[in-house]
Amino acid sequence: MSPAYVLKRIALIGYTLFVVSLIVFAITQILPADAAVMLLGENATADALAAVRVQLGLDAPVWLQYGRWLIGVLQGDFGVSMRTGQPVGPVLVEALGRSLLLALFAILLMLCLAVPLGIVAAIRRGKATDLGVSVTSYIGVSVPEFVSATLLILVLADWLQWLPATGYVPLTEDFARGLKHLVLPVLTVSIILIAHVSRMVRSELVDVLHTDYIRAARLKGLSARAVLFKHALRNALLPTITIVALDVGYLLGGVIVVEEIFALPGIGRQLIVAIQSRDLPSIQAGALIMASTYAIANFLADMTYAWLDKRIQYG
Amino acid sequence: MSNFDRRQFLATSAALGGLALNPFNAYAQAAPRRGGVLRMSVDQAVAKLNPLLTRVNPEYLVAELLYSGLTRLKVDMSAEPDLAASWSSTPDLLEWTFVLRRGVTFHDGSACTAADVVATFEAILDAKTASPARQNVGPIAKVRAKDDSTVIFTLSAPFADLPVTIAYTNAKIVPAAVIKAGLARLDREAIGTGPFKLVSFEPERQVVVARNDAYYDRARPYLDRIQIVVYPDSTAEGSALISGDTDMISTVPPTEFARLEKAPGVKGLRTPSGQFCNVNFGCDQKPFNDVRVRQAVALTIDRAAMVEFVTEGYGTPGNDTPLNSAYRYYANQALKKPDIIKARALLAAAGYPNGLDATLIASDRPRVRTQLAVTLREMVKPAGIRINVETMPHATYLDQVWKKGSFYVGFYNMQATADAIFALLYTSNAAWNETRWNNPAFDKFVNEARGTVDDAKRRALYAEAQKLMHAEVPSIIPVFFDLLAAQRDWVQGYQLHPRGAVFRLDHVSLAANAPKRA
Amino acid sequence: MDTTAPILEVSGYSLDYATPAGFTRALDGVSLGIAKGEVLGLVGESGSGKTSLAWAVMRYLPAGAKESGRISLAGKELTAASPAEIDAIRGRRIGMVFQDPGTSLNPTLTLGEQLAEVLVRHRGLSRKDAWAEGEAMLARVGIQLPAAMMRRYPHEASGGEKQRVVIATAFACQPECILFDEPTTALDVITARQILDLFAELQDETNVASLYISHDLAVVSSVCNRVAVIHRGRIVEQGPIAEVFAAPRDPYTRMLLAAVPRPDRRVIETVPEPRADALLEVDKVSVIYGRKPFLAALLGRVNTQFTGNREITLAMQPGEILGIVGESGSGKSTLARALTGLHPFEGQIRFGGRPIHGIADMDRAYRRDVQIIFQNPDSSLNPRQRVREILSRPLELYGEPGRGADKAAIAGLLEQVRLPADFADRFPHQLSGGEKQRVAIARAFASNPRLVICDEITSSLDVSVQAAVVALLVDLQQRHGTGYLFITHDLNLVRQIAHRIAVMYRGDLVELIDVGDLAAGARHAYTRSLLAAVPAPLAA
Amino acid sequence: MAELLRRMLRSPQGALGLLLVGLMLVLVIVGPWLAPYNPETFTPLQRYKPPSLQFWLGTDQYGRDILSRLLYGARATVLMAIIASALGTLAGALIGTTSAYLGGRSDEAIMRTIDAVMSIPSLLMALLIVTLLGKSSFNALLAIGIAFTPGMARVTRSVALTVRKQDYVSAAIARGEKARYIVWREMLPNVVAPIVVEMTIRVAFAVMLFATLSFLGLGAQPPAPEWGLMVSESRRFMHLSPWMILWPSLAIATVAIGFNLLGDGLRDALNPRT
Repeated sequence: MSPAYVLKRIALIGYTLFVVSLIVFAITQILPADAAVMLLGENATADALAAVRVQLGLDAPVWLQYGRWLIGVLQGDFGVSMRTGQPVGPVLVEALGRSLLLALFAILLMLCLAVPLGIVAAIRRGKATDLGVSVTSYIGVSVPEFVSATLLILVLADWLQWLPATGYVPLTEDFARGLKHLVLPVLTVSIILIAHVSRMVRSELVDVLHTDYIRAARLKGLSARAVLFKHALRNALLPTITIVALDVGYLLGGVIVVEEIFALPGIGRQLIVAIQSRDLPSIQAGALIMASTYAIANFLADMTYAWLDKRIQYG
Repeated sequence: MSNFDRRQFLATSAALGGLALNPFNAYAQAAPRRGGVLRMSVDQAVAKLNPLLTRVNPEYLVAELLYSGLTRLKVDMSAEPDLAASWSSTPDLLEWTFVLRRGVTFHDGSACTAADVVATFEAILDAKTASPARQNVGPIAKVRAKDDSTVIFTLSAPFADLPVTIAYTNAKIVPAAVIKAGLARLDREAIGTGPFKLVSFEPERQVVVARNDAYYDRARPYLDRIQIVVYPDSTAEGSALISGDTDMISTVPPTEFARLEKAPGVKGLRTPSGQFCNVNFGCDQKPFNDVRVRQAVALTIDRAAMVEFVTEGYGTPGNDTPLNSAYRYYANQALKKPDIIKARALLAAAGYPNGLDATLIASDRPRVRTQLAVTLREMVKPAGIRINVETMPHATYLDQVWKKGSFYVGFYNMQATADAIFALLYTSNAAWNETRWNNPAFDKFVNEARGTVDDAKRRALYAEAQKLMHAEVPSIIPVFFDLLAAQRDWVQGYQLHPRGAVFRLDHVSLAANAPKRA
Repeated sequence: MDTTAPILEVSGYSLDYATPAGFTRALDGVSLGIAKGEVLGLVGESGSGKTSLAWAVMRYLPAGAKESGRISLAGKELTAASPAEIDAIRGRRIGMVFQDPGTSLNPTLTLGEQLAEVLVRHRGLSRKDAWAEGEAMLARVGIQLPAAMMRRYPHEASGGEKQRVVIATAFACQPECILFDEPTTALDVITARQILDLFAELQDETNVASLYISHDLAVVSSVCNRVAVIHRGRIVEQGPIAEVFAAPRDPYTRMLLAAVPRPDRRVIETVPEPRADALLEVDKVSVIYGRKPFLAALLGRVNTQFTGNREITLAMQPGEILGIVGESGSGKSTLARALTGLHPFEGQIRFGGRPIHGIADMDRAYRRDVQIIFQNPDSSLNPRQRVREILSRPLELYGEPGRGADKAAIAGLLEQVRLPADFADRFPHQLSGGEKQRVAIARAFASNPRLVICDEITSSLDVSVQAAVVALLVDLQQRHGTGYLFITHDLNLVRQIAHRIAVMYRGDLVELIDVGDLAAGARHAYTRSLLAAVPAPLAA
Repeated sequence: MAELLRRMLRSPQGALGLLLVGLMLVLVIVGPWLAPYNPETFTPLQRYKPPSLQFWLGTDQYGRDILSRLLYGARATVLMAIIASALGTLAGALIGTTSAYLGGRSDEAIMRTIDAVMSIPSLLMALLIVTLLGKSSFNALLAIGIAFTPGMARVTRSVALTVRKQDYVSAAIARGEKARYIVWREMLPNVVAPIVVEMTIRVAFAVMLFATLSFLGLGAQPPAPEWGLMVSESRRFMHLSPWMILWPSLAIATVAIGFNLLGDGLRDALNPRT
């Protein structure tokens, strides 16, 4: 993997964010809500509104507004929330932190469960275990988060009273309580991931097990475990890396719903609130941050892949 | 309180001023336990911290903890002293004098004097501040400080309710210095005279306040801290209370109430209130500019069923006037019964022999707006009215429909006085003239009433006003909601306030069996 | 050659695979034996069951395979052996060399690792010793810098090197028996030759009993002592090479032998009369692959360009068959693509005197006159079109209007390639490889072209089928006087059919020589090494 | 086609998928006629009823028959999802094939941009678009269609590229066929199959996205009997009557599973290796 390749990928991230910023800004520009009204509320008088518009630079031509906004963003200034009057940047970054924590736990859980499941299903292909795994995974990928979340709350929080229903406590504030509050959200988001990835691992592994080199390894008289762990897994798991990265996008989507239900003040919840209250700066910043998270995740995945996969000459 | 004259009135208020020290408390019990942390959940984010600009109940709640007004509302909707120790007015009700407590200080240590009160009210009355209080504190023409502890309000019209209206949720006193420096500062911090001080403020998550030891009342507040946590999902909010994760829920939706009541260790709180949903007609646009059409729609509604559908029974039928028994000047009139034949006739007379189509707009918050719309849609069907329900985000609604639309659902807290609600929504010069009904006769009744001290006369005038609304239906008010809340049984001294926007948490204390919280 | 008790003995062995349609017979009463130091060639066409036999010996059979008969290794009955025993035998006592080293090596493990692991497993060496031993093995199989090779990954080694590593692995534990499954098919002629030589050496040295599976009789004749001819799962004939090839008893064997291309058996007699106006003149044609440098630079790429053809110049007479030979990557096909406008080129082509400077100049007339047939009919026939549509297109384009719909015309085309008319309604996947290629040929001839470019059109076919197709081509050439640009890697074949031969090497045309002169001795070094590499044609 | 069907039925996924999806489509077509009650009429005395002979699946908060609502809702839900996916597929296919056909730098540019757009999670994308267009089932449909476009474009392109490399395309070019013929007759038929597979699987995703949008209050609006909306509405009554949330959730899951299975079944059936 040549530095040139890395540079190229980084440049691509830049381009990505540029495009996203354009889209997001365009959308927020046409949103059916007057920013000034949002800010001042229903009691604002015409002159007050006018004053605010000038103050917000809403009177300037769109491209100029975009330019100003972009420059601001580049300097890390995402503007001021129209709901709270607080600067958007720090709030969202903090929120992102919480979401990433959620995502991180979810991915860890996923890796711990999905990979073994996939392997078992693949080597027991066609057997009951395989069937069991694939049935569950089919169900897993087919239940929307808000449904699974609701059921989890109903059972684990209301009936069994094992876990707090919702709410968020920073780990720094009270670690034990913080973790307890994270369990349900993490479970909810990881279900679909686990289901999806385990299926991927299975099919990848099944394919690999059909390759000539695996046959060759067997015919060299290597033990079954050596064939599986040394020869097959490595090749089967490589593509999974990319899949996991792509799932990050899905994860971020799921996070929106999950945070809404579990009152987890992460980036997703911020976005929902921002969208509902037409808080344009927050929407713009939120979407941009989410997109960059996704872009970076994929970047890292590609890097890992390039680093692990000896075949491809990245030049 | 029949035959109520001014002397008596002044006497009472003075007395109340004295009373203020031993707290008004529903269950007369032994001295409340001091200390403890109360965790209360609210269903909406606390976006605005600036007390002059707060707009939703959770924000009012926080503002009330951090700031004080001149007066505050008791559970019976009468005014009790807050910063003002006592008050009086000239016979013509055109000039009101409020005497402030002495030695009250803001959270930053500076003294709270008449100057601050004047500055605050000037800010409120300044259109640029865009404070909802502007149209709700009464017809104040001028505010001036007679001395450090005396404020004089000069009114543009005789007004008897000033002590009550001045307790308006947004009429909180803030330091003159801050106003001069720019109110923006109050978006992030709180400098008030309230019973609590701001500790932390995270709009989407929680607001934490701690006891203000410099509070003018030595006894209150009892709690060390209050954590106000945001739960956007009501089901989850309920579960949190049941699991003991929270101590109180500020507002419980009817659908959750039954479950919470059943839960062990949880007490459901319920109080009848003047809070209502109204279906507003644009009285200046076809087809609803024709009174017969409005009456027809009103006649299709089975109000008892509506109470069931919309409030799960936790409510009372409305009669198309904003007043119900919770209001002092409520005039009881025959409850409208559904009468489809008559409705059809009226429609035909109005030129809609085969019914009409209309789009009813309901914002998505609170949800009950949509519920009402959907229910109405079904109820008007037999009369040949085909309603298409259109829901939209609250923000869009405020921007595009509210005060402009011709057929949409509104939602209002109970106001402190009849005048307040009339002047807020239905008079020609109403702050939020939703219906553009602009009925001179109605205006006349209301205006006359606000300048009348004689209770009987006043009651009569308001009765006339209500009769008029009942007949002309500028907006349909099919149900009033009982306010619902819930608390763990270790929470003491909390009384659900019918106003909906008033909480008085400084009266709340925690029993010994309450969970210890950091 | 000593004829002690055979190391590997298969007797009365039959094998059936389970398919949704029931059992299908793969092997039928196969009996053969291989003695120490002996090399038995197993010859058969695709689907004859030769590989099945290899799997059976390796005890690598799919679930539900039904077998009967015996397979024994030095008296040890394999069909009865337990999985554990099999694991101990595989790689230890029976080695195997696979067809394509490209796919039989794990891309994510170093070559050394894949060699050493066998030594660790079967000879209980420590990793360190195994590694050292591995290096020695690599040195033995003729790899320069074995230490470096050990550390390389498959994609970093050439096909020949990889196959050497695979062979080293097979011999690593000095097995008593080794199965070679078409070990040179995937390799270029010269590399193949070297591998074959290596095989011969090791064979003599280790005296291992080898089963050499191949479809190439020439190869078999050059490396084996005895040969067994397998057809539809049956061994139809078996015996010493000399006997079987000299006096085949079984008709199938005879047919096979007849089909093997032999330079001394010309299939084409006519010689194009040299005319002034050549049919095709290629003048300094170069083809460059890869994107333009500046964009590459922009994207931080090293210059990704490489030259497919470098200033190729040649001319063809009408009705001439010009053979083009060269190993893969020598630029044969690139030239074909350039000539058919599939890839832009620099330089000039003159066709029937008309100059053509680029794809733009390839007008309708040129398209009609120059047709191409591709190597693999599976991909050159659209799987979702019936033969009728496939054949009707050129008629539509170049016949008189409406002929595309003309049943008779299509039947005629099919008849021309000796296919029944009712094939018109079939889809490609309903045809055999040979039949598909015939359809492709029919399509090419539909527009009565003057030049047909045959790009390795027989290399994916079995010998017998290949012979038939070649015969067909010759026949068509006689009939239409079409000129062929006959691209192939099979020197024997091209010497059979072509008038002149162009030898290409790494994008250059190194030599253009008359077939007759080839025997006399080629001038260019590469041509000579090529000739040397080709397994000696069967003795008549 | 018959061949394909046979292959599908051979694999358990294919068979089950066909069954479920077939069933759903039947409901979509005849659902309203099967419904025992009017899905909109309120019955004040029949609210929150558990399943009974009278109301097989019980009634909801307004005393509406849940079964009838599900039957009517099938259209709103399944059809919408299918149309949305089809929309996205069509747009994506267009962009993808164009990009593949143009090749070179324009291809590079298009694909980079597609990647960029894809970095906005589809749910977020849909959210933004719906908020922009205003909330309604139709807009949700558009939103999902748009959100799917980039992904489909990617798939189509890669498929188109592999087909483009096939010799029969080369043959056509060498034969001097017009671009139109090559794209329509030679390439498209071979591109369609894998895209159909992808689309089928997307339908499952679309169903869930729809439900999620409705749940967030941005999809179908009451009193529509759209399943996702039913779930989100009944969440509030979860404790009064679990049935209300159970049935629509099940319905959504079933459809999603059905299309997932069908998609995989199709893939296997179209893939010669298996």
